[in-house]
Amino acid sequence: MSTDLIYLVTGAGVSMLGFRGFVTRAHLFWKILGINLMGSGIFLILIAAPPRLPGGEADPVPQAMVLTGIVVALSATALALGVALRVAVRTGRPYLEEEAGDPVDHPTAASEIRREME
Amino acid sequence: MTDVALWSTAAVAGPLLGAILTLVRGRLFTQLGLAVAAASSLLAGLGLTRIVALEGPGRHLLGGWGAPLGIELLADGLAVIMLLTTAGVGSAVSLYATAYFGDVDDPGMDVAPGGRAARFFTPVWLLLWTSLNGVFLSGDLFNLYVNLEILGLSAAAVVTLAVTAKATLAGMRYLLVSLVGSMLFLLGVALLYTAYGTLSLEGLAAAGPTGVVPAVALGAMTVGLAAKTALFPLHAWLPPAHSAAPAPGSALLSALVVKASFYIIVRLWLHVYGVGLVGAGEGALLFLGALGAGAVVWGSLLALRQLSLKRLIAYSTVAQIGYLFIMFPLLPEVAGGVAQEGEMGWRVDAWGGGIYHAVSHAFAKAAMFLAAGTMTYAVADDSLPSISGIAHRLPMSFLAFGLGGLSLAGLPPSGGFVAKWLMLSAALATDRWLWAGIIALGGLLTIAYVLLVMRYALEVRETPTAFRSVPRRMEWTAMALALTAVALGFRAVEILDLLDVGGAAPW
Amino acid sequence: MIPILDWALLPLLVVLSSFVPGIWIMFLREDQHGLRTGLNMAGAIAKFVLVILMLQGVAMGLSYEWRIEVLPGIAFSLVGDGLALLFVTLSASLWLVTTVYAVGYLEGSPHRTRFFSFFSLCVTATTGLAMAGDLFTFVIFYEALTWATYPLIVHRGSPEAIRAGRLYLIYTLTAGTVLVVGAVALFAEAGTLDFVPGGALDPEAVAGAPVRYLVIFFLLLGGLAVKAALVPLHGWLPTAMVAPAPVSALLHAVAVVKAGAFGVVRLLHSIFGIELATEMGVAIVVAMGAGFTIIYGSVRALNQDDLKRRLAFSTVSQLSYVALGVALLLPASHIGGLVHLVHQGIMKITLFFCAGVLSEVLGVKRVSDMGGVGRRLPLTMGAFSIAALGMVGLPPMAGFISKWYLGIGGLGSDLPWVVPVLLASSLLNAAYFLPIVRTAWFDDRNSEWKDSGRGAFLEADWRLVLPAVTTALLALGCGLLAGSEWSPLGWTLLLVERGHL
Amino acid sequence: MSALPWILDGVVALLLIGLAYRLLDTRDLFEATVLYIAFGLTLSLAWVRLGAADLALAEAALGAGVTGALFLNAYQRLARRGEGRTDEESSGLTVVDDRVDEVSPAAALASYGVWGLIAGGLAWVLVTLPARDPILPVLVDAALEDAGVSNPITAVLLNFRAYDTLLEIVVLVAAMVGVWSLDRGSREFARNPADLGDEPILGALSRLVVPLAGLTAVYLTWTGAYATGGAFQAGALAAGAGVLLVAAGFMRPVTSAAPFTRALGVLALVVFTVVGLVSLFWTGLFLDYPPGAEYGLILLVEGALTVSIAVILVELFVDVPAIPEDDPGLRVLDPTGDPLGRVISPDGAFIRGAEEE
Repeated sequence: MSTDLIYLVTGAGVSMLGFRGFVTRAHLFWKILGINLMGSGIFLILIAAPPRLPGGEADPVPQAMVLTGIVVALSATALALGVALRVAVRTGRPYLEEEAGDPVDHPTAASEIRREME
Repeated sequence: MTDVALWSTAAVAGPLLGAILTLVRGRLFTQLGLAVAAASSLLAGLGLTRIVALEGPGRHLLGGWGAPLGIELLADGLAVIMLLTTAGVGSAVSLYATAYFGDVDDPGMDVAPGGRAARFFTPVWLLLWTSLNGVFLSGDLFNLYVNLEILGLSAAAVVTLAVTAKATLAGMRYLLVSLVGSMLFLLGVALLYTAYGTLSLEGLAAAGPTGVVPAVALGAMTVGLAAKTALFPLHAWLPPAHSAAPAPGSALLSALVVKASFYIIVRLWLHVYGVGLVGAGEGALLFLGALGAGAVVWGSLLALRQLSLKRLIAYSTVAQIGYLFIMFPLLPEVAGGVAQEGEMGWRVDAWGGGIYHAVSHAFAKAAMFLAAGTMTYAVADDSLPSISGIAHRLPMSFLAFGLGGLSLAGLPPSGGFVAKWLMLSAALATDRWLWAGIIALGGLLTIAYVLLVMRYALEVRETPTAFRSVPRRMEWTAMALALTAVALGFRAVEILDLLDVGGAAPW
Repeated sequence: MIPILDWALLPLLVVLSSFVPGIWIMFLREDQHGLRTGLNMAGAIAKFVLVILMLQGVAMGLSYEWRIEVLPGIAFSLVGDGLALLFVTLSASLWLVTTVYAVGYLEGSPHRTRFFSFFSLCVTATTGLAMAGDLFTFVIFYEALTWATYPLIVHRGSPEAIRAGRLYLIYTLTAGTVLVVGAVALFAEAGTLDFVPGGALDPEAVAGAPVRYLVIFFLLLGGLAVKAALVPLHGWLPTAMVAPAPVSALLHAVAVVKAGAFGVVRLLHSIFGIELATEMGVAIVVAMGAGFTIIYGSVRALNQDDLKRRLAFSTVSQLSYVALGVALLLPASHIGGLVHLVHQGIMKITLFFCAGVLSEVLGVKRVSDMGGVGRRLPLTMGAFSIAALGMVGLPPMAGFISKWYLGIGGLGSDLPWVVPVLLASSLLNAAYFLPIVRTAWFDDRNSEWKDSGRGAFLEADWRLVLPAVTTALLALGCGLLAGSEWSPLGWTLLLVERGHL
Repeated sequence: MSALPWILDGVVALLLIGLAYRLLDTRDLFEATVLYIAFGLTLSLAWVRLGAADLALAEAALGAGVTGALFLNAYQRLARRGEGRTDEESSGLTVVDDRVDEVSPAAALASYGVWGLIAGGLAWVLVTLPARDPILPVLVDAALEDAGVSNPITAVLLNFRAYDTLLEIVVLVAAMVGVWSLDRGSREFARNPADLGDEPILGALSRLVVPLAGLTAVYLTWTGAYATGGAFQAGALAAGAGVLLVAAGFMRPVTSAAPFTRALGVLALVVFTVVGLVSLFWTGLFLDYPPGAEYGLILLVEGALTVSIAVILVELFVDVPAIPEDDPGLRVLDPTGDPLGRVISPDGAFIRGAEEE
């Protein structure tokens, strides 16, 4: 029982650490790492939270879910790293460039029209 | 083998087999894969619609186990309508794409940077299609999660098919948001499984989730899904991603992909949780609606400020998504009243209006993006001034854009008009004048930005921009979608009847 | 009896008879003049014939209805009842004439494919709106009319035209939205949108929620008043006269403003019902608004030198006769108002035809430049004079008939200001029309004419002159033969007799 | 009751939290990557402690192993990219995050405080959740004898919730197709083809390890039916062998251009779908294996899964860092706005599309 509790709290901690990392870091690799840690934390919760079987075994259904989840996370990581590398190649830097709020291509379309009409 | 089993399998396995076929490569297999996917999706949609209309909701116990041990596919009115929408829009976009990307057997494809997109659009899109159909039919929380991941990965891959730095960054952002959204969804799934020991949507609905844990779970899932749907203020990823993708991809993302996560929100809020049936949930519904209203106003205002055609349309998607969420506060029968449990039902017109908007927006927005794609294809530029006078050269695309805009703005006769009529009716019948005002205002703003584009398209410039001819198929597929959006305005009764099967009431 | 007469599809066919050519023309090449004109004329003639058939049928006591259910309890319905036919006959016949005129007027100008396509769609929307069997259908065509007209207004593509078009859209689209909100509110409250002669609403229900119905009424009125150009919502109309003359003719006489006025008639007659509207006190508001608009429009028309602008303000003024007549709770004023709907259309289209001829043939656009044009264009100016005198209300012109009935109604009304308003308006009409007639006939030529029409079969291109003459004769006939049962007055009286009003 | 388990769990938990904190806090990408692998290995300890042996194996192989390898691989590419450059924009800084703002300890504390509160709330919600009886495990137990396999996890994965697993393969394939779509089809892996087989240490290692790994993979696939193991762990192991072969130069890097690779990659998808369809036409329900044939079909699917997973993982390992170097041709495209870059127009001419005129 106590084992479960420890890992439950750990899961909550790790997942939120991951989420925080995702939010605060600008470097793409850390963002991806953050998502992975978030996933690992949630997997911990999935296994530690439901009631244990009499023999101390974990519930097989969440186990299967986590197994699936690990493969899914792996796939996502692979694609994300690929795209991140291409970002590094195309923009020169592996960062998610901050767009300040909602960017506007040009001052305003309306003023553009006005200028053209004059 | 029951018909439900056959058709629901076809809906998922058809596009999947199509995707496998297209991986063989070559023009023949690309077209074969698309044909298999489109045919099976259309047939599945129609077959399931027939069953649902005649016999009521259908279910398919995958593996023969049934919930909660196994996974069930569920087909009710809402599901089949989304399936049909996806089949219709998907087929048209597939046809368009075969012309847009050119001949994949062309050796020049290896040289052109766009060759990659031409080769890989079809498999990526068919995997996307698989997951869309999978989401609409799924009756299981974890299965929804897996579908969402396919959806997220393939949708991001659609964006990064475009080679520009902008597109790569936009795709990266989209992928990250999508992944975190899925994680939040998974957190909700974990919490619900912990609390109730089942993953079946129906099982959870039967358990009647109330209390802290389900609330936290719903909160986490909703935030994750809202980020994927690009609900204001989590919308910042959408305009770059949808505008940078190749045009058929933009159409699919705006028309269908955002609807999938919206669909799950609807399922969870209405069918599983039944939020708001008791007075306490109304605040949450109002909150969703307020975000929707914010999206309508903010998205429209920003659309008006864009000088890039596809970005303008993308902002319009942000705005139109807002309408989907305005549905929620209009649902309760009594405005602001704290009703007792069981006394209150959902308003049929709000429900019908919201879903009808999702459907007609899918057709209209796909038509607009395809038409815009045709225009940018012709002039190889995406800025509004560069399409000056295009109306005279591509009249059919221009018309398709206009008709799509007509439906988007909710002007009669169109599907968008019917949707707005229904939502207005729900708002006015319960004296929610503020919501009615926002719905009406959004329509006017929509007209404004649609007209902005049309004005550029009509204007004749002294110096004609370079122009290349456009395959005819790209013109009439957009037109067909636009006409469908308009035609939806003439006969809503059957669709609303179909929506009634399963309805908005909690399971 | 001709079997086709009781065919329920007739209203739909009337709508389609211009819709199909409109769409077809859209896909023609610019140089396919013959086919385009042929399609136009075929559509116009077909519509005219179909309407005549329906007219026959209704006269024989038949009624037409075609509907499909769109939403639960809401149908898309086209009906051919007396009131609808009054309007639809007007638009069908005037469209026929205007088509001839437009073909002549636009000869050699660019973008004719687009023009004639939307020209047909515009009439489609008007006839659909005329035959709308319920508010839902009416709203659909009302909005469609906006879209069909916009390309016509901006047709010339000049900055001025585009500005006018934008103003037009801002006014009408906002109005359309208000109308939709009103219609939805009405449906949410009353549960029906059908047009029923004498009013569709249950007085007790209205009495139960008076404020709510008041709000609904003003939402609907606000939506309609913009197109009907009731002051202060008339701002778009004088600007919109930058459009080509046939468009102005259509706009002022047949389509847009008439749609608004007809909508007000439907609102007062077929939704609320005059008695209920009077009881609620809203009819008086409408009447006062109309009265003010009549005077305001006339005063503004006085000092316009631009001929089309003067005519535009005249429209603002004249159109409110319809609203005024209908808003007064008296049979005579009803008859006057409804008949004026038709008479004003015929007379105003004549005036715009003539203005178009003047600017096209002579390049004359201002009243002060019109000296001596009567001698150069006697047929045209003859037509103009007949219509102008009719507008003033001189017997035995058509305008006299409507003003006569309106006056009788005004005398019987409780409102003391109605008759003075009518009198003042007639004087003002005379004050801004008669100088034009005098200048045209009796002054000497006082401006440069480009004079492009010499050597034509008539004084100018027959396609420009004949339509004007035809409508002028029609206006004259409506007055002279008012006693006939086929005149607009006769038809209106028939409607009253049958209890349709 | 001894205190040992407590201490062990406490250490593992603290290690997990500490590693997670540190790897997300550091600026050095290499350090972060290594810490991530350590985290994965520690996590598999936690899985053992939680009675989930299958997960422990999978975590070590996939979570720590393959994912870690992917990160290392990508890191290497990024670092290599930085080396060659002299312009300040990308001079090796890319593997050191230079975008972390210096924050005062108070601000950092506040940030962690807020996130800690959220985590604490989450933990509190979970800990205070009233206990419930196991529901699904009971059903799993009851249905196990009809499942064809005796390992409950395999039964869930390949029978009760086989549909999920089918879609999971779709996820993997989607990632693979996505990665393929990123590169331009022609690239080199870390080694020059000329150097094939010219790596003595790696060569010796692979001669030793690869056959062993292959055997173990087959065994794991087989044993998954009744004991810890299964296609995913086996596939990961085989993939490791494959990566070694590629790295040692025994195998030409597999590319998306190779039809054979593509075929093996989607093999599992095809087999799984066909099995599902056959059962649909046999029993009337998708993936409802015909009675008696469950074990055989599951084994068939597992075998195909092992092969496909191994191939796809090697693919991802090879393909991810093979994103093309910046191409001057691409630079020109951006201003034109055509997202497909089909209009290469330094002189305003269309390269593609011209023939359609």
